[in-house]
Amino acid sequence: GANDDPLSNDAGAGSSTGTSTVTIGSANFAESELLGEIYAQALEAKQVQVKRQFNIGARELYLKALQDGSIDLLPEYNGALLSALAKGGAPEGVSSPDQVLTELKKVLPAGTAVLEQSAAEDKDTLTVTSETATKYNLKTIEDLKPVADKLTIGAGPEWQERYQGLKGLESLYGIKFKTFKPLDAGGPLTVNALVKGQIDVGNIFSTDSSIATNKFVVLDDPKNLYLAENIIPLIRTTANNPTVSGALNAVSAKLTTENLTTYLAKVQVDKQDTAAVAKAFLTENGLV
Amino acid sequence: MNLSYLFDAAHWSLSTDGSIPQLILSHLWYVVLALIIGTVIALPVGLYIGHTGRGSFLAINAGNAGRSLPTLGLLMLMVTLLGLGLTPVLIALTVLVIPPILTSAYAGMRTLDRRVVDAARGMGMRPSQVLLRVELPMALPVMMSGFRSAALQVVATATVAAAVGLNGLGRLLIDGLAVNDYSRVLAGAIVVAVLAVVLDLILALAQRWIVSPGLSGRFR
Amino acid sequence: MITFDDVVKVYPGGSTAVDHLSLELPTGKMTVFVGPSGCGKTTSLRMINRMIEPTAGRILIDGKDVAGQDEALLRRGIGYVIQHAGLFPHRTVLDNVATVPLLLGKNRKEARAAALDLLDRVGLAPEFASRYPAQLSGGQQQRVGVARALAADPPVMLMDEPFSAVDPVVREGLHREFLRLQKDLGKTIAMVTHDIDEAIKLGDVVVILRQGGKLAQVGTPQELLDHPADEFVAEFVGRDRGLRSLSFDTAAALPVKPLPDDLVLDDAGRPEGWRTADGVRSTAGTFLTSDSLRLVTDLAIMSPVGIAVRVDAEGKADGVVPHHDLVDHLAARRGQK
Amino acid sequence: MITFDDVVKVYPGGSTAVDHLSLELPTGKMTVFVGPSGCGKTTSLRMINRMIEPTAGRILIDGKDVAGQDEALLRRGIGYVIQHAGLFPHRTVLDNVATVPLLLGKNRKEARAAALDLLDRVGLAPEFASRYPAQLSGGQQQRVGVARALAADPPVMLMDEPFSAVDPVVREGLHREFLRLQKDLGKTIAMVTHDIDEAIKLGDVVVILRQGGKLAQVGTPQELLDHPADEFVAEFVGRDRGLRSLSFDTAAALPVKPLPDDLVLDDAGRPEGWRTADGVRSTAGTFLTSDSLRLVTDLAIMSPVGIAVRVDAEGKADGVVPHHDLVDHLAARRGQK
Amino acid sequence: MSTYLSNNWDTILTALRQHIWLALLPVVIGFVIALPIGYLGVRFPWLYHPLVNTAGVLYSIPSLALFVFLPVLLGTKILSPLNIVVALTIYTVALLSRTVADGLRSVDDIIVQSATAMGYRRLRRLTDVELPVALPVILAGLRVATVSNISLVSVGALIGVGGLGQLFTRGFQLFYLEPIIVGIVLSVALAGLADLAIVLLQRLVTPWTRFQGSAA
Ligand SMILES: Nc1ncnc2c1ncn2[C@@H]1O[C@H](COP(=O)(O)OP(=O)(O)OP(=O)(O)O)[C@@H](O)[C@H]1O
Ligand SMILES: Nc1ncnc2c1ncn2[C@@H]1O[C@H](COP(=O)(O)OP(=O)(O)OP(=O)(O)O)[C@@H](O)[C@H]1O
Ligand SMILES: [Mg+2]
Ligand SMILES: [Mg+2]
Repeated sequence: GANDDPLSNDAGAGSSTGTSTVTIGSANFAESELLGEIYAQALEAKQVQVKRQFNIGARELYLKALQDGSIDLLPEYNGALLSALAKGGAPEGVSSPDQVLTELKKVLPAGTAVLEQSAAEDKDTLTVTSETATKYNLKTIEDLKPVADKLTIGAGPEWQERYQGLKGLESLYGIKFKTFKPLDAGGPLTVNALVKGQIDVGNIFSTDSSIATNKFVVLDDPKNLYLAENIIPLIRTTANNPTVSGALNAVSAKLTTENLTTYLAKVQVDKQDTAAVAKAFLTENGLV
Repeated sequence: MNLSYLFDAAHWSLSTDGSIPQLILSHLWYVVLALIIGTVIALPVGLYIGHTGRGSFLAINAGNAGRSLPTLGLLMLMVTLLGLGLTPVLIALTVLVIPPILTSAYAGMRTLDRRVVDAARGMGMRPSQVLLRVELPMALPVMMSGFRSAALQVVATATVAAAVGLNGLGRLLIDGLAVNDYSRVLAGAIVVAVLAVVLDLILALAQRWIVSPGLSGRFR
Repeated sequence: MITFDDVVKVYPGGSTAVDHLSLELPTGKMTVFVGPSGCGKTTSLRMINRMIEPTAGRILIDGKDVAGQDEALLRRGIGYVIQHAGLFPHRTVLDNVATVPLLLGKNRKEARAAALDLLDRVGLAPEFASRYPAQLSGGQQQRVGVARALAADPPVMLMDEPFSAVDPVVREGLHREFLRLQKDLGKTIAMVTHDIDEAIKLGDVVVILRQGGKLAQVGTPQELLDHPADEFVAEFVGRDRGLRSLSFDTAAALPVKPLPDDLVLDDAGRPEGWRTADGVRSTAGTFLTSDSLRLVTDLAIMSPVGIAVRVDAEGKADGVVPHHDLVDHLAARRGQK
Repeated sequence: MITFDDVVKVYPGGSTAVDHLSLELPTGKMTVFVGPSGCGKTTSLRMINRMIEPTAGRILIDGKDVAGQDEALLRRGIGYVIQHAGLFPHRTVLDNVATVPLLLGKNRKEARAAALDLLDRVGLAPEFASRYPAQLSGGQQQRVGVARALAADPPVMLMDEPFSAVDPVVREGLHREFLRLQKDLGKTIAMVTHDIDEAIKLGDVVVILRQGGKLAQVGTPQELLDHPADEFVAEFVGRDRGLRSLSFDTAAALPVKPLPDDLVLDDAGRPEGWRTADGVRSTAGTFLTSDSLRLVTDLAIMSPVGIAVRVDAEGKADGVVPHHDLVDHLAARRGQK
Repeated sequence: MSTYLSNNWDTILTALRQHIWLALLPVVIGFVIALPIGYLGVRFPWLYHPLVNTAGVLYSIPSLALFVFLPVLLGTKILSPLNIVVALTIYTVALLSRTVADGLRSVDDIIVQSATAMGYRRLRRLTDVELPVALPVILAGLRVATVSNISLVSVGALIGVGGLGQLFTRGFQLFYLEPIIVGIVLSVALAGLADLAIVLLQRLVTPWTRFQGSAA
């Protein structure tokens, strides 16, 4: 499944209009790519032609790619997807996985669908180093309130605008940080900046192995600012068929937060090849 | 084309964090730093090679090799090695400006009329005087054109600083992209291009000022 | 005096540019090096101010070996005019000329005033001072080059084909000016040219080099023309040797006859022409006692009656020389030598 | 025949380069344009092949106005030798020469063979054929330029200072070769030079232009030397006019005396020198009947006894001319004119 | 490093192949477009400065911005490699049209004149004389354009189409040096090879330049 000739790629992307190739995309972070690879291998096991188009970028970019038919399928997070699609962000009071899924289905763009969501969840978190936690006695997001004006927070640039970012923190928790440093969405920049003390609070995903590696402290979210973030395949309806949905639903059924964290650590910490890790996951769960 | 971001007065207040003027200033800061560091490194080397004629093979090929280093890769490598901050960005940008400055300094020295240099020596100028009073002023036009193209490139490329959490006009591109705000991306692209043109204009004026009319043909 | 003492120059690569050259360039005189392309003229010249170091032998200026001296200081005391002038394109004419005085630490104002004076001496009006070299014609550039070399009033001047870049008419003018200047200044000059005519016209001493950097002959122009040492020199000084040698004798000793009746004069006594069967025909020119025998020969040939007319400083005719008398004079002159 | 019919060229900006020029350049002859820098020589030449269009007037080649003709076709029929040769640096010498034949649609093999032949004619060995221009000396490049212009065997040739880039010795050689070539080929040639000596040596007809593009005089070299139309021409053809005019008369009509006793001959009858009080001294050269009177004059002056020696084709002395006899001959020659 | 290489061989090769395509196709297209544009800048001298200035402005548009905007302007799909190709073609044209113009302008006027005087018509003179003589300058520009294109392609990785640039983002996300180093090395090597190829081509098609400056 190699896209050696980039110009033929355009034609390949037209797959959504009838041919049997499914182009799978991913966001530009390791977990998304791993999930994409798992989807890809699961489909290949069912003799579905697959084309990989990983590492596309932020959600805003890859959703566009999905809508214009550049890609057919993506691993998504139900909460984040909902806030991206719903006008004015996710409705208030919606936070459980099922509530989120219900709301999400209402706002999906025409021509796209979600399949069954998995139990595996990868949430946005506010995370601090253990030193910071000790120093300010931090356990939950609420504890940040008295000290936030002394702290710098780092997250993806999109946090400036999102409800599930700075806006929600201010309106729901009444927290306003001293400065915001635009970095990456739970990626290496944020982790690194946190380690080096260039930021005090970072937005890191809950499955990220760096939390364990660096002994970070994840702050609880008692007011449920962050939605459920169950992993869910988002697909163009033209690419969907029983074979495809069957294979993907089987994957979703086996995915849990725990096994995802474990396998992701193989990629992030042990630097194993993504394809190999995906293959191991599928084999061990009897999916291939 | 949606120009609303660019023309929104709120984005132009100097006191707001992340306003366009602030981003321009930080952008210029990176550009100027990179140009200064690059010049300090490349100019003496280029002048030396041009002056002595030794290592000209190196000069020509180092120029092209330097250009072939992908700035993005270098930046990511440096961040991975050194962590966040100004240093990795400056290294990546400096590597970008070195080749044009080096090759033009070399070419400027090589293409100047050797007979004039000969005359200067024959008049009893010492090597340093020959370099500073004769070769350098005569090589200036070529050197300036190299410097200007370095400046153009680094203005455009300094946008990558935003990709690793720094400021500069790249913020408009990266943030705009992240929040799906094309008007902001467009504003970024336009401001960068205008900045480049203005900078080039200033350098062109500077060139007119420091290059002798005897060389430029702009006689008073 | 500049002395070449058994000087050899072998370039890396093995070509011998100057081969055991021993020579003396007299003080206050102009010595011209001439010879075919590649015979080592430029190399010889440039060894004097150490732009090139000899492989063997010594060069002395007034008895002092140049090799022992600080290069830059040595050069500041030797004017150097380079082929195609080599002016600094980024400096005005004035600043070009003032270069060496400034190097020597003169104050700027003085140096410029002196430079302006020099421009005048080489025949450039003050308005040229603020121009750049690119705004001058080739001949004007050459003059600036000469002025620049003269600026520090160096006792010694080196000139490498200083007049080669200009057309013959302008060159003629530069020659005249240069001779006048040298008469005033009396510099010790070493000059290179590949034009034998120029060498003979300008040189007090002419050095002829042959291929391989060997000395072919050295002597006054007259000596070279009259007694070429060998075939090479004879060929090099050219076929017109006889006529050319007449250039060096003035008409002072030439006996004249009184004015004949058929020479028509105006009221002031100036010749108007010869009365012939066809009417009055031009004398085709006149000569002064300070003119050369060559001019007299030319006039005698051109004259409609074969007689050259001599005039005094006011232009009044004061004697005539029939062609036959001239031939007799030449024979007598030959006998004296 | 090339006819200039009241031709005017005013450049944009108002400078008049050619001012009402009417002229005829005879077929099969070489016409040389000469005059001070900027007098419109190049402009005149380039109007012939329409590189420049006249402001007014017509230029005709064999009665046909060039203005009506297709530019490219016209030019292919006119050889053009440009100053500094203007060779194509990216083509070999052979391909440079073959350019116009190929443009005219000749097949490559033929064109190359013809080019090789031409290289031979201008004195370049076949091994030069595969070199690039940068591998040639200045003089060799000039020859290639001439060969290239000749390649299509055009009846008309234009040459703009074709020999100016080379040193005097090489130029001399090129002149000789060119005269020999022209004798064979009999092209109609218009040539530009700023060197009056060259003009006089090479031209069948010489056109002297003055500043402002005005015709000063046109005529054979002899006519110009003997009867300059005005001061400007007289000054331009120079002071040596009398001597120079002797260049055009051969020694054929010069009466000789039998060999005197004091002329020493070798066994083959070739002159060895004059026996004088000091011993045997060189004759300083000999002349043939085909040599010029100028050479004879030169020899008479140089001779230790004032007598020039004539030899035949084998070099055997066959007569002598005392200087006085020569002077009488010149007087007689003057009377005939 | 070797385990990384053996584990990711396919990915690397795929990225490399895409990189070659994305970098070189614009060079070819850009060159073909730049030739007539550069020629116009010489044919009509008043066009030269506008041309040079426009090229300067085009060159100063950040590549990322161009990559993002082209889909909007062209109506191409967001992930279409066409965006990269068009963007790099724009840069190439900006760079080369100036070089072509400079190259043609550098042809000694005497050579052009003598060609004209020999009866060349304009087009044939351009193809037979001016272009070949200008080739050394033009090819020098082509070297620069090729090399900088090869380094620019990787920026496309920020929007998902970047050839070897994908190795950079990959390594960067994992804080993992190997892919970045492999990417840089391959990119530089590719540039070096392309550069060498053009140099060899230049030797082949401009044999005369070897003698210039040596004799006469
Ligand atoms: N730097 C050098 N290295 C090697 N050989 C040289 C060098 N400079 C000159 N030569 C050789 O030395 C010889 C003499 O050179 P020089 O420049 O003195 O000649 P020239 O008499 O001034 O000739 P021209 O009249 O052509 O200027 C020549 O054969 C030349 O090729
Ligand atoms: N393209 C032009 N535009 C304006 N004036 C020109 C142009 N070409 C030549 N002239 C002017 O026309 C006059 C004649 O020029 P031309 O080139 O014919 O002179 P020339 O006799 O060949 O001089 P030279 O001996 O210096 O080559 C000069 O005064 C020159 O300045
Ligand atoms: Mg020399
Ligand atoms: Mg001319």
